Formats: sequence, C-alpha cells, structure tokens
Amino acid sequence: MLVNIKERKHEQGNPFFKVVEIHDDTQDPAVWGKNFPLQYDGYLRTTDMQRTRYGGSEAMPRTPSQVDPRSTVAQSKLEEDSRLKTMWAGYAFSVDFREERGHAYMLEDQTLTERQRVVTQPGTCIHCHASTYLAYKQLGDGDITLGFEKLNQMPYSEARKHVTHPVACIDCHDPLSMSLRVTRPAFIEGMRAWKASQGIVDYDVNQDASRQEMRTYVCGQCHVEYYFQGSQKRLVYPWADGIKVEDIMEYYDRQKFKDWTHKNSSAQTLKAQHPEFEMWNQGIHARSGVACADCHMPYRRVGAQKISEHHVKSPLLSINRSCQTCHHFSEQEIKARVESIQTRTYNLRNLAMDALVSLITDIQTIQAVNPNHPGLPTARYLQRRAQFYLDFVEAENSTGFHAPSEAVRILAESIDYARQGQIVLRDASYTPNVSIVAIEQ
Amino acid sequence: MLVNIKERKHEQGNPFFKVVEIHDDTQDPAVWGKNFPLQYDGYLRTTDMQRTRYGGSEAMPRTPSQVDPRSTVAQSKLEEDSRLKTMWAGYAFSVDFREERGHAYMLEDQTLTERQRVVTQPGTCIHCHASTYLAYKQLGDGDITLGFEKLNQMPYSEARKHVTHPVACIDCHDPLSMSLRVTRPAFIEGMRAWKASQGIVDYDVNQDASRQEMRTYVCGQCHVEYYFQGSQKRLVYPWADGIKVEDIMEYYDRQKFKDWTHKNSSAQTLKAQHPEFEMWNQGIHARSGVACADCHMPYRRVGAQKISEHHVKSPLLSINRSCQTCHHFSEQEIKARVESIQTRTYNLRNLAMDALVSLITDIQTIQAVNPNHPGLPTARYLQRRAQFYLDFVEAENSTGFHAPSEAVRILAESIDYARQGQIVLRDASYTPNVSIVAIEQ
Amino acid sequence: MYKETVEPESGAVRTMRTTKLSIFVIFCASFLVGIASGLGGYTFYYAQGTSYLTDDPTACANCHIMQAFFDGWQKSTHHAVAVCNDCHAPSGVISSFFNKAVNGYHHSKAFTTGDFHEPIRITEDNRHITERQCRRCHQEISGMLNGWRNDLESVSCTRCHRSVGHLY
Ligand code: HEC
Ligand code: HEC
Ligand code: HEC
Ligand code: HEC
Ligand code: HEC
Ligand code: HEC
Ligand code: HEC
Ligand code: HEC
Ligand code: HEC
Ligand code: HEC
Ligand code: HEC
Ligand code: HEC
Ligand code: HEC
Ligand code: HEC
Ligand SMILES: [Ca+2]
Ligand SMILES: [Ca+2]
Repeated sequence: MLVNIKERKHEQGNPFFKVVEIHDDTQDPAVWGKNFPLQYDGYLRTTDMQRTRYGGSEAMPRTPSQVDPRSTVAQSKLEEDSRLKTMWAGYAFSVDFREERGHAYMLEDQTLTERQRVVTQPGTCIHCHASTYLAYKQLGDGDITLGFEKLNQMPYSEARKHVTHPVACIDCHDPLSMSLRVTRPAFIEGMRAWKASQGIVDYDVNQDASRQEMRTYVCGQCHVEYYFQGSQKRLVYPWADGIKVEDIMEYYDRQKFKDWTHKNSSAQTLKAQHPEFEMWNQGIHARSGVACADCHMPYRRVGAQKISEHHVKSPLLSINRSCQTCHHFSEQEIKARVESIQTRTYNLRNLAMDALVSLITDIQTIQAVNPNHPGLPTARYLQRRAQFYLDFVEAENSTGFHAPSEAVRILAESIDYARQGQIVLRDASYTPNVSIVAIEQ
Repeated sequence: MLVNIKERKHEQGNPFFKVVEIHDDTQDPAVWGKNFPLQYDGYLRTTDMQRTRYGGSEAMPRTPSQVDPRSTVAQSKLEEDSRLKTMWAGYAFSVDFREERGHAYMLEDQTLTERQRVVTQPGTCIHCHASTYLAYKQLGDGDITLGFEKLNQMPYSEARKHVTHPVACIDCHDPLSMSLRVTRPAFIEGMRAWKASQGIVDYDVNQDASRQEMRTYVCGQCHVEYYFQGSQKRLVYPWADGIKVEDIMEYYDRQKFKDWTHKNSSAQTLKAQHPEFEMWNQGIHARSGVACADCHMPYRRVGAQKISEHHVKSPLLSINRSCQTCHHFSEQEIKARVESIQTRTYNLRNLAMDALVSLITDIQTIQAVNPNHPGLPTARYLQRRAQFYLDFVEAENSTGFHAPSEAVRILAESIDYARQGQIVLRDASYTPNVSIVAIEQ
Repeated sequence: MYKETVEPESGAVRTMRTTKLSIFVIFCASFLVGIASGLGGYTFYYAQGTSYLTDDPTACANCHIMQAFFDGWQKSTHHAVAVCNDCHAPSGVISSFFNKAVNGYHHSKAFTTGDFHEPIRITEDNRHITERQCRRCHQEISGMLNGWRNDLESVSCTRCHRSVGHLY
C-alpha cells in the first residue's frame, strides 16, 4: 500500500476555521468569506470580463455620468445585430440590451439599464438581481413568500432600497449546514406546478431534491423564462403545462398573456428570457445527470483542498476543469466541438431572424395599405409564435450548447411559422398548420 | 469517454486454422467461411429480419410469383407514408420503395424491385448490390476501373449475369492478409475528389487511410449519395465540392443535373439516396473517431476469441456490444436516448414533408390555371432544393442518429425553401434568400 | 459545529456489514458444494483463487477476461500508486477478506459458466466500496466536497473521475 492514511479519517469533517458565527440573518458575503475565504475569493472575481466566441463578455469602456456611473458595460447586442430592434420594436429591450456578464454586476446592471428609464419596472425585477433572502424574511416577518409578494408589488425604485448585494452566499446556502437551498418562491412554485403536470403532488424542492439536483436548482432560481402575473405583478415561471417551448407557448396562449403590442405590426408579442434551465433539461447532459455547477462551478484545487469554483463563468474559460474530467479530448478539440454546435445554431438563428423580420415588414406594409386585410390576425398570431420560438433560442445564453438538437428544432418551427405568416398575407384563404389563438389588444 | 480502439489490438492475434487456400479469385464466401467459420456464420445471419422503432426491418409475407419469387419482403415505406408518392411522382421510387434489410437480400431485392419493371436500369446499379470485385477484374483484364466502366455501360439485365453473390468477403478483405480494402472505383474516385477540394492531392484510400478509417470506408463504398454521370452512366459520388448537403446541392446545380422531371410540378428534381457516410461525417461519433464497424459490427466474444460481428444490423439489436463499451448507461436508457433523437427528427421530417407537399400542390394548382405564371420557375427550383434537403434526411437510414443536429438543421432549411416557394407563387415579386438556378428540362 | 452534523458511519455501511456476514456463510457453503461439483472450485484453483487474497494485480489478470481491465489500469494515472485491491477491496483485514471471498466466488462462478453481462460492469455494492476507497486515500482533498451532509453517495467521485483506474 503506497498511501497510508488512517481509515475513515475523512469523516472527521472539513479542515475549516470558524472565524465568525454565521446565522440566518448574515447577509454580507464578506462576513461569510471570513470562514470560507477561498469561495469568497472566487465570488469576488465574477467582476472579470473576458469574451469567448459566443459568450463571456467584453469590457466596453464608457464615460460615467450622473445617471449611470458605470465605467464599463458589456457589449451591446442591439449594435451587433440591428434586426433585434425590429423584433422588439415598442418594447424596452429595443432601447438597451447587452451581453450578460458576471454575477458581481447584476444589481448595478439592472438598476442602470436604459430599460429602466423608458418604462417603470415593478419590484418583481429585483428577485433575480440581488440578495433578496433577508428582505423577504424581514418584509414578511419570517414568511419569505409573504415578503416576496410585498416586494413584487412595490415600484422598482422602492424595492431597490430593500436590497444591497448581488446574489450572495445566503441565497444559495443554509448558513448552518452550508448545504444548498432554494430561496426563491417563484422557483419553488414553478417546480411544484411542473411536477404536478407530471402527476407528482406537493413537490417541495428543498425537501425532495437530491444534492446533485440542487447543484442545478440553485441556478434555476433565476436562469429561467418568467412573466409578471396579473396586477399583483407576481413573478411566475410558466411551467404548469411543462417546460418545453411548445408547453410554455400553450400556457401563455391559454392565459392570453402578452408582454407588449408590437409597434410595427400590432402583434401581441412575448419576450422570452434566459431559459437556460428549460433548455438544459432537453439536453444530453441533463439526461446524464450533469448539473450547472459541474460545468460552471467546477472543482478547483487550492493547496491541499478542492473547492467549488465560485467564480461562476463560461466553462470555455476553464475547459480543463469543466469538461476534461469527463471528456478526454484536448482543450482545443473540446472548444472546437462547442463552437461547431454554436455556429450551427447561430447560422440557423440568422435564417430564422431574417424570416421573422420579413414577416414583420410584410405586416407593416400590408396594414398600411389595408388595415382590414383578412390575413392580418393570422399573420400577427404567427408572428407572436415565430418570435417566441426564435427568442427562446436567442435569449438562451449558451448559443445552443445546452441542448443542440432542441435549439435547432425550435428554430426550424420558428421559420415554418414566419413563412406561413407571409403566405397568409398574400393569400388569406391559406390555412396554416397551427390553430390561431386570439389575444386581445 | 475514450474511444477504446487500441484495447482491441491484442485481439488481432486470433489463432485461425487454414483449412483452404484463399486467393484473389476466390469469390464464394462459403469457401472463405471454411477458414473463418465464426465470421461466415454471422454473415449468413444477415437474413434475419427484426424491426426496431425506426429501423431494422419487418418480414412481410408475400405470395411468390413467376416474376418475383420472394416469399418475404420488407415493409413498404410508400404504404406507411403516401406523401412519398407525391414527392417522387413520375419517378420509379413512387412505385416501390421499401425499408432496407440485411445484406443477404441485396441482390434479390435489387433484381426484383418493381422499380426494375417500370424503368430500364443501367448496369451501374449492380455496383452496390453484389460481389462485383471478380467481375471487375475479369471484365477489365485485371484492371478493376476498366471492368467497372464496362459494367456501368451494360443494361442491368446483362450486368446481372456477371454477378452471383451479395457483397462478399472479397469485396472488403484482402484474401491474403485479411486486412480491409476498398474495391469500388466510385468510392476511390469520390474520396480523391473530396480530398482534392481540401487541398490534398492524389489521395488513395487504399494507401492513405488508417485502419480505423478503413472500418468506415468499406461501408462508405455503398452507403452514400450517388448519381449516374452522362451517357456512360458512370457511377459518381458528388463530392467534388464537399460532402455536406449544401456542397452536394451546389455540385448538382453546377452540373445542371436532374434525376427526373417531377410529374405534378415539372420541377427538375433529384433523388437523395442513403447518405449514411456523409451524415455520419457531420456527427459527434465521426469526430470522436467512432467507425461504422464499431457500432454495426461490434466485437463479440466467442469462447476465448473476440471477433467482429459479421451479422451487420441495427445496433439497437446489440446495444450492450455496440454501445456499452463506451457508454455506461443501461440498455434501456441508451435505447431511449436514440429514440428521443429519432423522434425529434421524425416529427420535424413530417413538418418538412407537409411543407413540401403543400408547395407541390400549389405549383400544380397554379400551373393548371396559368402555365406562364411568373413565379413558377422560382417555385420549381425551390421545390428541387427543399426536396433534396428533405430527402437527404429521409433517405438517411438512421432517422437522424448519425448526426442529430445536422439532420434537424437540414430539415429547417428545407422548410424555409418550401415555404418561400409557396410565397413566390402568390407574389411573383418576392425574392427568396437563395439564388435561383435554371436547370434545363 | 459542523462536526456534529457528520455521521460517523453511514447506514449503507452498516447494512453492508450485515449482508457481508450472511454472504460469508453462504460463501463457505457454496465453496464446499463448488469443490464437490468441481465447478467453481476448479476455477478457483485454476485461476489461482488465492490471488483474491493478495495485492498482486497480475493475479487478477490470471483471468483473461480481466486482461482488458489490467491493461486499462496500466495506462491509468493510478497504476503507480494503487493496485486493484486498493480500489476494489475494502480496507481492514476482516472486511477485505469477506469481500474478496464473495467476489472471488462470484467471479469464479461467472467465469466458469460464462453467464455474465458483457461488457462487464461494476456492481452497485462494489462501486460503493470503490467510492469509499477513493476517500480513504484522498480524504484531505475531498473534505470540502463531502460538504456538510457527509452522506457518502451524495457526491460520487467516479461520476467525474471514472477513468482514474482504467484508461481505455
Ligand atoms: C455540460 C456543461 C454545461 C452544463 C451542465 C451547463 N452549462 Fe451553461 N454553458 C456551457 C457552455 C459550454 C456554454 C457556452 C459558453 C460560451 O459560449 O462561452 C454555456 C453558457 C451558459 C451561459 C452563458 C455564459 C456566457 O459566458 O455568456 C449561462 C448563463 C449558462 N450557461 C447557465 C447555465 C445554467 C443555469 C445551467 C443549468 C441549468 C447550465 N448552464 C448548465 C456548459 C454547460
Ligand atoms: C439571483 C439570481 C441568480 C442566480 C441564483 C444565479 N444567477 Fe447567474 N446570472 C444572474 C444574472 C442577473 C446575471 C447577469 C448579470 C449581468 O449581466 O449583470 C447572471 C449571469 C450569469 C452568467 C454569465 C457570466 C458571463 O460572463 O457572461 C453565468 C455563466 C451564470 N450566471 C451562471 C449561473 C450559475 C451556474 C448559477 C448557479 C450556480 C447561477 N448563475 C445562479 C442571476 C442569477
Ligand atoms: C427570473 C429571473 C429574472 C428576473 C425576474 C429579471 N431578470 Fe434580469 N436577468 C436575469 C438573468 C438570469 C440574466 C442573465 C442572462 C441574460 O442576460 O440573458 C439577466 C440579465 C439582465 C440584464 C443584463 C443583460 C441585458 O439584458 O442587458 C439586465 C439589464 C436585466 N437583466 C434587467 C432586468 C429587469 C429590468 C428586470 C425586470 C423587468 C429583470 N431583469 C428581471 C434574471 C432575471
Ligand atoms: C449562485 C449560488 C451560490 C452562491 C451565491 C454561493 N455559492 Fe457556495 N456553493 C454553490 C454550489 C452549487 C456549491 C456546491 C455544493 C454541493 O456540491 O453540494 C457550493 C459550495 C460551497 C461550499 C462547500 C465547499 C465547496 O467549495 O464545494 C462552501 C464552503 C461555499 N459554497 C461557500 C460560499 C460562500 C462563502 C459564498 C458567498 C461568498 C457562496 N458559497 C456563494 C453555490 C453558490
Ligand atoms: C460529469 C460529466 C460531464 C461533464 C463535466 C461534461 N460532460 Fe459533456 N457529456 C457527458 C455525457 C455523459 C455525454 C453524453 C454522451 C456520453 O454518454 O458520453 C456528454 C456529451 C457531450 C457532447 C456531445 C453531445 C452533442 O450534442 O454532440 C459534447 C459536445 C460535450 N459533452 C461537451 C462538453 C463540454 C464542452 C463540457 C464542459 C463545458 C462538458 N461536455 C462537460 C458528460 C459530461
Ligand atoms: C455510434 C454508433 C454508430 C455509428 C458510428 C454508425 N451508425 Fe449507423 N446506426 C446507428 C444507430 C443507433 C442506428 C439506428 C438504428 C435503428 O433505428 O434501429 C443506425 C442506423 C443505420 C442504418 C439503418 C439500419 C436499419 O436498421 O435500418 C444504416 C444503413 C447505417 N446505420 C449505416 C451506417 C454507416 C454506413 C456508418 C458509417 C458511415 C454508420 N452507420 C455509423 C449507429 C451508428
Ligand atoms: C456492396 C455494397 C454494400 C457494402 C460494401 C455495405 N453495404 Fe450495407 N447495405 C447495402 C445494401 C444494398 C443494403 C440493403 C439490402 C436490402 O434491403 O436488400 C444494405 C443494408 C445495410 C443495413 C440495413 C440492415 C437492416 O436490417 O435494415 C445496414 C445496417 C448496413 N447495410 C450497414 C453496413 C455497414 C456497417 C457496412 C460496412 C461494414 C456495409 N453496410 C457495407 C449495401 C452495402
Ligand atoms: C452507391 C451504391 C448504390 C447504388 C449505385 C444503388 N444502390 Fe440500391 N441500395 C444501396 C444501399 C446502401 C441500400 C440500403 C439503404 C437504403 O435502402 O436506403 C440500397 C437499397 C436498395 C433497395 C432496397 C430498398 C428499397 O429502395 O426498396 C433496392 C430495391 C435498391 N437499392 C435498388 C437499386 C437500383 C434499382 C439501383 C440502380 C438504379 C440501385 N439500387 C443502385 C446502394 C446502392
Ligand atoms: C461489408 C464489409 C465486410 C464483408 C463483406 C466481410 N467483412 Fe470481414 N471484416 C469487416 C470489418 C470492418 C472487419 C474489422 C477489421 C478491422 O478491424 O480491421 C472485419 C474483420 C474480419 C476478420 C478479422 C477478425 C475479426 O473478426 O475482426 C475476419 C477473419 C473476417 N472479417 C472474415 C470475413 C469473412 C470470412 C467474410 C465473408 C464471409 C467477411 N469477413 C466479409 C468487414 C467485412
Ligand atoms: C467507440 C466509442 C463509442 C461507441 C461504440 C459509441 N459511442 Fe456514442 N459517443 C461516443 C463519444 C466519444 C461521444 C461524444 C461525447 C463524449 O465525448 O462523451 C458520444 C456521444 C453519444 C451521444 C450524445 C450525442 C448526442 O448527439 O446527443 C449519444 C446519444 C450516443 N453517443 C449514443 C450511442 C449509441 C446509441 C451507440 C451505439 C449504437 C454509441 N453511442 C456507440 C463514443 C462512442
Ligand atoms: C476467475 C477469473 C477471475 C479472476 C481471477 C478475477 N476476476 Fe474479476 N471478473 C471475472 C468475471 C467472469 C467477471 C464478470 C462477473 C459479472 O459481471 O457477473 C468479473 C467482474 C469483475 C468486476 C466487475 C463486477 C463486479 O463484481 O463488480 C470487478 C470490479 C472485478 N472483476 C475485479 C477483479 C479484481 C480486483 C480481481 C483480482 C483481485 C479479479 N477481478 C480477478 C473473472 C475474474
Ligand atoms: C484507482 C482506482 C482503481 C484501480 C487501481 C483499479 N480499478 Fe477497476 N475500477 C475502478 C473504478 C472507478 C471502476 C468503475 C468504473 C465505472 O464506474 O465505470 C472500476 C471498474 C472495474 C471493472 C468493471 C468494469 C466497469 O467498467 O465497470 C473491472 C473488471 C475492474 N475495475 C478490474 C480492475 C482490475 C483487474 C484492476 C487491477 C489491474 C483494477 N480494476 C484497478 C477503479 C480502479
Ligand atoms: C491507494 C491510494 C489511492 C486510492 C485508493 C485512490 N487514489 Fe487517487 N491518487 C492516489 C495518489 C497517491 C495520487 C497521486 C498523488 C496526488 O496527486 O495526490 C492520486 C491521484 C489522483 C488524482 C489526480 C490525478 C488524476 O488522475 O487526475 C485523482 C483525480 C484521483 N487520484 C482520484 C481518485 C479516485 C476518484 C479514486 C477512487 C476511484 C482514487 N483516486 C483512488 C492514491 C489513491
Ligand atoms: C463534479 C465533478 C467532480 C467530482 C464529483 C469529484 N471531482 Fe475530483 N476533481 C474534479 C476536477 C474538475 C478536478 C481538477 C481540479 C483542478 O485541476 O484544479 C479534480 C481533482 C481531483 C484530484 C486531484 C487534485 C490534483 O490536482 O492533484 C483528486 C485527488 C480528486 N479530484 C479526488 C476526488 C474524490 C476523492 C472525489 C469524491 C469524493 C472527487 N474527486 C469528486 C472534479 C470532480
Ligand atoms: Ca455573457
Ligand atoms: Ca432497415
């Protein structure tokens, strides 16, 4: 025997020095960092900005101003592809939309985006851009769901006063056991609804999920599609019919929900947002039990310790640790594989974007000539559908990697809808292959 | 995951008892089988018929007749999906097209298909349906390319007299060393053209390919897209511009090649045929060095020996040996993964098929009313394109498995073309996103 | 405080102890029957069954069926630091003997009858043993990973490090 260590000594627990007491009201990550300096150190480094071919982020210098004191922002996606402005015409996203960057920026990027200046946003926004656990607890007198509801109903500017930090240790960890926990009511409720649709009653993510599942669910708290329900502006994840794009589409159609009325075409349109969790679920990695944290928070060796990388970022910036324990190919080859998946997705996304923009332009042209053209209602619904499908891939931040075939399949259907919209405008007798749902103005 | 090819090396040293002398004129597999009874035994079992969800084949009993003495055939694909008849209207495929089955049947299925009765086929057909090596050699006086050319130019019925067996040992093996060899001039020439397009000159597959590559190339001799060139009816693999669907499309367009004029629409259409080799090349397995033989001829342990399974068939009928050497999941889970890929492909293939059939119907309707409709040439070219793309996936026999995202991507583009064809018929001023190529009648 | 949440020994291990005891009884009985019928017993002898009781990896490769795994081990990062039994047998004299007896009997029987799944797959019980053995050597580094629940199976080392013992 070459290594001789007393049996089961590992069960003695971790070599960790408790410097301070942490309890369920300790919000400041710097305090937690006293006990866990290595994790804290990584957490702080989410300020880094480095671009990959389709991800990461690029530090664009800007001159700080009174209203917006940021000296760097991420690159503007609207400038990279102006078709996005057409897609979102009339919605705040057409004014400012940037590549997302590290967690350290989440609170300031939300506070300072120009989208805040063109529309008054509700407090609901804050849910995914700050450490809200303590605010929930305090506003709800210990009941986080109550606190959540109160925060939702405030105007953003007021809600903003209740939070201080970007997502922090307390939002993902139980302070006593340090095990993972979900703190976001919207995710708890969304999971319960989804599981119910599969016949599982009263699912409680904090009780019923395995440790490995929690390594995904803590991220699923925010990296998901969402909408603001009713006048309470409740944050809801639209999963009651399932989490595939067609399930969500059906859900919104049944709710007759729209995000806004399209400026150019008057279609009742939807904005899809970062459905990473939903798309990951359709991929081979989810099926193989590979969690978000496996790739985005890979273990890192520091001295004699191995810790979870708390510098959450693109795995392409740490291929050796994120991928190579499972995939024995060179870094270069792994990178090439990812980029080949992404390029295929990106090229098809471009075709789908062209089809959508053509449809929008056609509607605009025709309604100008004849606002009562009989093909318009159908064409507008097809735009709603084509656009949501396209945006589901566009807004998903892995450029197809999390579920390559699924992403391409969704784009294929998007193209089918957009082109059929164009047909209908030229031939109102045409019956598309999907039933038309009327969404009120 | 590691591709465990090297592990196999030691198995090469298998003892074998030389019972008979085999030389380069020994065609009969039964003779080879005296020396290699285990391989021969598997080879004979390619008569088995067993269906998988999307592959394998089903034995359909039939009453033998004078013209067609077969007592079983594989299920008819035309009966399973009558849209195929519309797609191939005016072409022999609309008369008889069946699921393919084991190698043992190749010669009789080709000889007896009703496609032979509606059109006179050239000798070229025989290339992939029989043991032709000896026929080439004899007809060409030792020069197989010359023999190949002679066989091409005969009518099928005459060529048929020069062959006796389905593909046999001699078509894949050197009789002295038993190492793999390519015996089909069309593959040798096709590979040379493709490599030339990548800047590699004078590529000779029998000289330059590695052993692992040969484990794919022997299959690539036949499982590829092909056409009959010119009046010499030379068998050509259309790879001079590359082997992706768009490269082949471009090649045919430049050659102004058509297989037939569509009966309903007068479009100059193409028939894609079993591009397994081309699609496999776009997939993750090819990229990882996994050969056809790894999955379709996995090693099988017989006593203390390991031999290559010569019962070539669907890997879903031998998941443990075909897949589990590399994938540590249960057989059930692996099967479910394949079927989930296939079902996604199949559903989208159905959408694409609907779009294509709609376009064909539209052309038919409009040309009946106005044969000079200005949109017709464009619509017909778009049909040619949409149809070739769709057929490239339809004819590929893995229902998407060999390259899941690529299959879906191709279908997406097929839909885009078909729907644009429909637009053009309703609005001749519409400019599609691809240039129109005129193919003469 | 964190120490308190640590279980000294997980339930899985306790259960294994008990099953091991009963398996030992079965093993002894089967072994005698095996010798009588000349089946398992012969193989046990032929394959130098006592090799299960040594740490010599070539002893495992006495069965040609183990050759591939031996070859894989030789290519792995661990060939210089761990032998088969370091990963495939629990440590501790008693439990190690029991385990080897059980596996030895099982493999001999399988080898003789040829009745086993191919490709060969590690059994759940033996995977648990291997997982524990990783931690035996790497307790220092895996301390943090075990987190604060310390349920052994909640982090599987081989999920990410499948190939440390065998590189094919
Ligand atoms: C198997 C590895 C893997 C898993 C599991 C995984 N991802 Fe990713 N993720 C990637 C890769 C690779 C990219 C592309 C990065 C790039 O383009 O630079 C990516 C991109 C992202 C991005 C955009 C990052 C950027 O740099 O812009 C986000 C956000 C993201 N993933 C979140 C998640 C979430 C949430 C989950 C779980 C629901 C998850 N990922 C699961 C590998 C993974
Ligand atoms: C509280 C909400 C929240 C949680 C929980 C959360 N994220 Fe994020 N994440 C965000 C926001 C917001 C951004 C964008 C910040 C910005 O652009 O300012 C982001 C950005 C990212 C990025 C992009 C980094 C880059 O360089 O482009 C990745 C990758 C990522 N998150 C992965 C994860 C993973 C993995 C988890 C779980 C371990 C997780 N996130 C948990 C809200 C969250
Ligand atoms: C369900 C969680 C969630 C909610 C609610 C949410 N965000 Fe985000 N937000 C994210 C995540 C995750 C990212 C990073 C991924 C991305 O940008 O796609 C992000 C990124 C951003 C960014 C940086 C990228 C960009 O779009 O320019 C801004 C700004 C932003 N959000 C503003 C808002 C505003 C304003 C609201 C309310 C209207 C809001 N967020 C509500 C999760 C959320
Ligand atoms: C967005 C979610 C998220 C945030 C925020 C977060 N962590 Fe973690 N943390 C994780 C995940 C995921 C793991 C892995 C847990 C597991 O495998 O069970 C982890 C593990 C840990 C561990 C266990 C040892 C290890 O490295 O695996 C410690 C200690 C820890 N985090 C400390 C912190 C501290 C301190 C902070 C704040 C500075 C923090 N975490 C913030 C998600 C988070
Ligand atoms: C914990 C294990 C694990 C990790 C970590 C992991 N993968 Fe995978 N990966 C798998 C498994 C399992 C499969 C499914 C195929 C198989 O069984 O090998 C897979 C499949 C793939 C495929 C083929 C799927 C396709 O759609 O073509 C690619 C590409 C891939 N992974 C890339 C990556 C990259 C890049 C990373 C890191 C960012 C990564 N993987 C991290 C386990 C992992
Ligand atoms: C990684 C494994 C793998 C590789 C490599 C592979 N195939 Fe396949 N092949 C499959 C699977 C799985 C199917 C689907 C079988 C089914 O549906 O029953 C299939 C289907 C087929 C079919 C139809 C079989 C049927 O039962 O109808 C043919 C023909 C085929 N492959 C030929 C090839 C050729 C030629 C190559 C190399 C160019 C190749 N395959 C490479 C796994 C593979
Ligand atoms: C000489 C031409 C030729 C060669 C070489 C060849 N095939 Fe085939 N293959 C065929 C033909 C023709 C059929 C269809 C026979 C029929 O349906 O009667 C076929 C059928 C098949 C099938 C379908 C079996 C089923 O049950 O549906 C598979 C799988 C297959 N081939 C794989 C391979 C593989 C793998 C190789 C190489 C090791 C290979 N083939 C080499 C011509 C060939
Ligand atoms: C380049 C090789 C090649 C050539 C040339 C070729 N075949 Fe085949 N043929 C195949 C392969 C491979 C299959 C099995 C895969 C499939 O059916 O898609 C097949 C299958 C068939 C089948 C069984 C399935 C079906 O289509 O009903 C028939 C019949 C057939 N071919 C007839 C012909 C005829 C007639 C010709 C000449 C016009 C011909 N083949 C030329 C390779 C070839
Ligand atoms: C369609 C192609 C094809 C045909 C036909 C074929 N083989 Fe093979 N054969 C292979 C492939 C592929 C291998 C694997 C070779 C390698 O790995 O180098 C192989 C390997 C062998 C080997 C080496 C040992 C082994 O099993 O791997 C023998 C012996 C053999 N074949 C005999 C035969 C005999 C006898 C026949 C006729 C009854 C025959 N083969 C027909 C493709 C074929
Ligand atoms: C010789 C090794 C080998 C064999 C045999 C093999 N595979 Fe794979 N497979 C791989 C590799 C390598 C990858 C790429 C991902 C990775 O690196 O793990 C992969 C990826 C996959 C994926 C994920 C790709 C995707 O598109 O989602 C599936 C599914 C898969 N294989 C199924 C199969 C099936 C089914 C068989 C048997 C018919 C099979 N494989 C045979 C090595 C193999
Ligand atoms: C008598 C021949 C023989 C010897 C000697 C032998 N094995 Fe095995 N081994 C087998 C056979 C046969 C199997 C397949 C059993 C099955 O899967 O049911 C096997 C399976 C295994 C397995 C996977 C199945 C399981 O039980 O978990 C492991 C691990 C293993 N052997 C390790 C070893 C080690 C370590 C040694 C030496 C200490 C060894 N073997 C010596 C024949 C042998
Ligand atoms: C460093 C640890 C380590 C060493 C040393 C080691 N193994 Fe293993 N072995 C493993 C692991 C881990 C697995 C399970 C792999 C998996 O889950 O796929 C395994 C699996 C096996 C299997 C079953 C095959 C399978 O994939 O499940 C056999 C048989 C085996 N080992 C035999 C041996 C033999 C014989 C030796 C010595 C020559 C040996 N092992 C040395 C770690 C080791
Ligand atoms: C007999 C003691 C022993 C056992 C048992 C053992 N290891 Fe190791 N392992 C070592 C030593 C010694 C090294 C090399 C020195 C170092 O870097 O710590 C090492 C290195 C490693 C490494 C780094 C090198 C690499 O391969 O990436 C990993 C990861 C690892 N071991 C994981 C495991 C896992 C997982 C298991 C159980 C399947 C295991 N070890 C079983 C002693 C052992
Ligand atoms: C989610 C994936 C994952 C799991 C689970 C995992 N590891 Fe690791 N391990 C890694 C990664 C990634 C590294 C490389 C870290 C680095 O290079 O900084 C690593 C490194 C190691 C090393 C080598 C450190 C060095 O560089 O010498 C050892 C030893 C090790 N792990 C043992 C284990 C043991 C024991 C377990 C189970 C208790 C385990 N690992 C579980 C991913 C994992
Ligand atoms: Ca980014
Ligand atoms: Ca078949």
